[in-house]
Amino acid sequence: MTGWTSVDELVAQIPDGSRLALIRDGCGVAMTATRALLRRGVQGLELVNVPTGGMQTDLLIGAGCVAELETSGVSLGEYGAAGRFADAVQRGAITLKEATCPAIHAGLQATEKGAPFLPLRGILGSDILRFRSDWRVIDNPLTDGAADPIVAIPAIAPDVALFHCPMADDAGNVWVGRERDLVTMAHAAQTTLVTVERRYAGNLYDDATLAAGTLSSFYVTAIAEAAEGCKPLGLPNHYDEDEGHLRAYAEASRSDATFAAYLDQHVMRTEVA
Amino acid sequence: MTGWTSVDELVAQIPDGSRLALIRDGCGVAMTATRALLRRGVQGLELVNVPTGGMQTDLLIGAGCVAELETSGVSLGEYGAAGRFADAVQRGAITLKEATCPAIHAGLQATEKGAPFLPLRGILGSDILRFRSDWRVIDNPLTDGAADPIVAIPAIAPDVALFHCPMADDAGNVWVGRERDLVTMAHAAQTTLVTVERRYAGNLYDDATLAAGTLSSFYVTAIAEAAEGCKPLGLPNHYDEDEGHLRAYAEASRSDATFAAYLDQHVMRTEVA
Amino acid sequence: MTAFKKEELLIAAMARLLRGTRHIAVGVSSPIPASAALLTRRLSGGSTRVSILGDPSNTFWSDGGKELFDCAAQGRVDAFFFSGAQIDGSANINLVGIGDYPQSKVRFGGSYGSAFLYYMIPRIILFRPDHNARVLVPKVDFISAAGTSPPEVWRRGGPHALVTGKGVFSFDRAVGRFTLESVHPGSTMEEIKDATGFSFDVAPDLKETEPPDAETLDLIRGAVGGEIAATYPKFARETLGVAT
Amino acid sequence: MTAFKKEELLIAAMARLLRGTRHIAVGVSSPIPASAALLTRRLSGGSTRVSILGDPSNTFWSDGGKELFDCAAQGRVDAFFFSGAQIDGSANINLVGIGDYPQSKVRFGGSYGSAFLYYMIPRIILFRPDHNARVLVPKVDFISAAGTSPPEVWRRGGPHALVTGKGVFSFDRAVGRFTLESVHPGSTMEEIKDATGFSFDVAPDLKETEPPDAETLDLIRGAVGGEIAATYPKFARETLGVAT
Repeated sequence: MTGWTSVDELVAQIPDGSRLALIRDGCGVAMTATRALLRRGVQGLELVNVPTGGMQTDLLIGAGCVAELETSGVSLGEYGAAGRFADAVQRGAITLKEATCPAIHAGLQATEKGAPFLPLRGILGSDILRFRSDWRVIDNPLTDGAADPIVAIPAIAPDVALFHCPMADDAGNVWVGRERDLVTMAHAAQTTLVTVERRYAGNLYDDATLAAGTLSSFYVTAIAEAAEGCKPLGLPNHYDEDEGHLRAYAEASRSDATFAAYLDQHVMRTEVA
Repeated sequence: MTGWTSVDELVAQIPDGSRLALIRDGCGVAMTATRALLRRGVQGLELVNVPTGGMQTDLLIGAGCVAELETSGVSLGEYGAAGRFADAVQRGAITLKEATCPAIHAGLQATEKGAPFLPLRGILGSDILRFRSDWRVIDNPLTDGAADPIVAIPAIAPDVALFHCPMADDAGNVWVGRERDLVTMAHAAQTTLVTVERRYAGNLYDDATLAAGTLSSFYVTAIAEAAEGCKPLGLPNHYDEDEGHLRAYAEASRSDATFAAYLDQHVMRTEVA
Repeated sequence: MTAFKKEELLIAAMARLLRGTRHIAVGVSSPIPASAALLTRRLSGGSTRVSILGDPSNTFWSDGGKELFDCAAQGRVDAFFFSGAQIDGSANINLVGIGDYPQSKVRFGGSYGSAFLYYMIPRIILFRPDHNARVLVPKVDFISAAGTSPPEVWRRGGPHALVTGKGVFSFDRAVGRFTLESVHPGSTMEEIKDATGFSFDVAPDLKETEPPDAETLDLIRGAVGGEIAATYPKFARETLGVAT
Repeated sequence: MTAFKKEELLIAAMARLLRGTRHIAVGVSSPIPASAALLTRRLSGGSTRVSILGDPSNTFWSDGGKELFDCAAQGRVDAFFFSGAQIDGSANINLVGIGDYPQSKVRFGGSYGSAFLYYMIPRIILFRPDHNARVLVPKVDFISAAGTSPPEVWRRGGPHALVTGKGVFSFDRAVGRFTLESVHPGSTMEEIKDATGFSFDVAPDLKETEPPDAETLDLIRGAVGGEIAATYPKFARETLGVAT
């Protein structure tokens, strides 16, 4: 833990070309930090969606920040298709590593456990496998010769994990609550950057109830305060998503021109509270 | 969840011959339930220590209830050796599946994930591997031919998991707090039996802070109230272990005769508050 | 017979397919499947558990997003719903794109968990309200998840039925083919044949899809509507007539 | 020079071996290693993190018992301590039993996490206060964890040093042998040779183990003693003279 910092300083710790792990919608998407990252003009990111993406991924792709994307799916949910994602894939503008949700979880858990891969059932017969030359089909070694093919999912090792949580304490411990995927991401990533709604006065480990939902500062590189840091997405128990904004974004994401206008108006102008 | 019941009814759901997963000391060892199980005269248990054992395992072995034990180690900690365990091993009275801690975690996580095995680094060169004919050395399939041996740990599938927690609610949700190994055990086991210090009034999921440390009733077969249910072992944030009792047990465990006297005095007579 | 909406017919038809399940999980953006699951729970007297992704009052997950997949892998999820941009006669589903991969002519979100859950959950119900030959194709352009597997592939789950806006099909995993079991009121078998891009069998006792009876309609519009309103207020209000 | 106890010498000697580590983990029933780790943290100005299993005020684990092993596997634990019922000249350790396995003449607890951590943690310090030929043997009866591995075995960690009641050895993983680096005050090299069942090399600049200076003793008896008292009150009181 290097300490508490500003959102701009936080995203300065995401080098161009980083393999960047991002959590799915509704579990702590760091949107304020993402806008700061876009303003910085980050380049060549290799995104890992954990395990799916939404507006955040679509924004980064639309702004030309993404070289590669590993995902199980990108959409704007009930607001429709992620237009910049679909456009970039169709134009071949990004390298797409098509996956399925539990494979991304397994890949991160492999890194968490120091294993080169985890075996995963299912998948066989899916075209996903045909296009994932890094995935291997092996024979279950425990069957003593009977055929039992299973897919070996290679470890996914992000350089950086970025997410948003309700609170963190002065020592840098972060309260993730039920969102245990954030723990896996932090364990698997070299650098973990977190924005939070607020500072917690005291040490989260001093309260046995809070400790149960706490990620230790040991795994956290830096933290910045960002009230309403998921908006226009929501943060459970804190605020709902901004439906009007998301509907407008879905519209904007349909073409380069409307996306550029959105980016200029809602991202590139300095964040105002 | 079949519901709240008595400790005796709870342990009635552990059939003779069950593969029974037990948590390590200090994390919620269900000692009151274990005494009830001993009084019932359970036979032929296949214990899985998660990942180590102490007095609970030694008691069950000493009383002749155990046919097989998978463990990474059994001891009474600072009170010394687990006498009945050592004696049973030396006499060949139990089948011992010698393991190492992360292998037991990996085996349970394999079952949790529906995988037939998980690969685990280390171990190669240890005699543990020589005596575990069920473990296999495979070549890492991702190296494209370069030798990289790694051990495949088979899934461990307990019939029953038994542990003790601070509280559970009427619906059967259990607050495990930081003891996430209990979650893995419950996910991996067919039947999960829990004793708790007390009933929580309300639903644990209605409080976002408590929800973060909650195991759903979905994974829980039955619950019984057992105040001080870990004693003479301790439960963090609730009570310390009873040092005098544990010292006396360590003495008693040194021989069949002294153990028999302990068993009669402290276990076989009906539990009195 | 009480008048009913198409959505109510579909909810009742799917609930019949879910009978006897202990645990039904429902993905996001699925008001009709979620309503069918909640109706099943009502009809079971509460013994069927329902998990609706995205609805905190109907989920018990506390181990992250991986828990659904682990739970299914443990054999603890009995039923789930998939849609498909394309579905073919072998029950392969395509959630990825139309045309040659990767630079598809039309690109959808992605396969999500289908490539795992299809193999793990015993009763997968394929649901696609718009029944036409663009959706129900001879062969999908991209197999997100395969309908059947060769015998050496470990598989607990798979396609159980296909429910569309025109009828209900069962799926025989051994044969690898759909069988039309019932035709919704207002549709005909000829119409279904014309609108289906793959060949299928027809049940010898082909029936009309049983309309929801008055009691079921009361449940759908009452208790189920009230519950579904938490996640899908617009659907509950506009389709089920719930005052929200 | 201030008078010091043997335990204080061992604490100071082990702290020298831990210099520069970012994260030291200590197992249960290890008051001297835990004290050495806490002394290292003090001397680092707090930049070294110490995790003491079983001491809630010095642990950050919130992912269950598996977290220590995962953490080590991630390369986030730099140093750890092992004992051994037997230790041989190749740094193999035996925590299982004396005699033929499984019905050993003497049975110990088991290998615990050693068969994994020995391969994962760069600086494993073997610690055995009683230095004699029954413990330090030519070949262990059961290899709980191997001191060295063939080149094709992935391995980040391994034996770094052996600290006994008589001296300090380094271990060369390439050669697979111990080298006696220093002899504790009051012992001699001859005495060590007689009490060691395996052959070892002797450092050309063999020294006397450096005694703790006054400042270090103050730290051990003061700040470190106060911290260790939380887990080992008896040790803090009786050995370090802490008023508890």
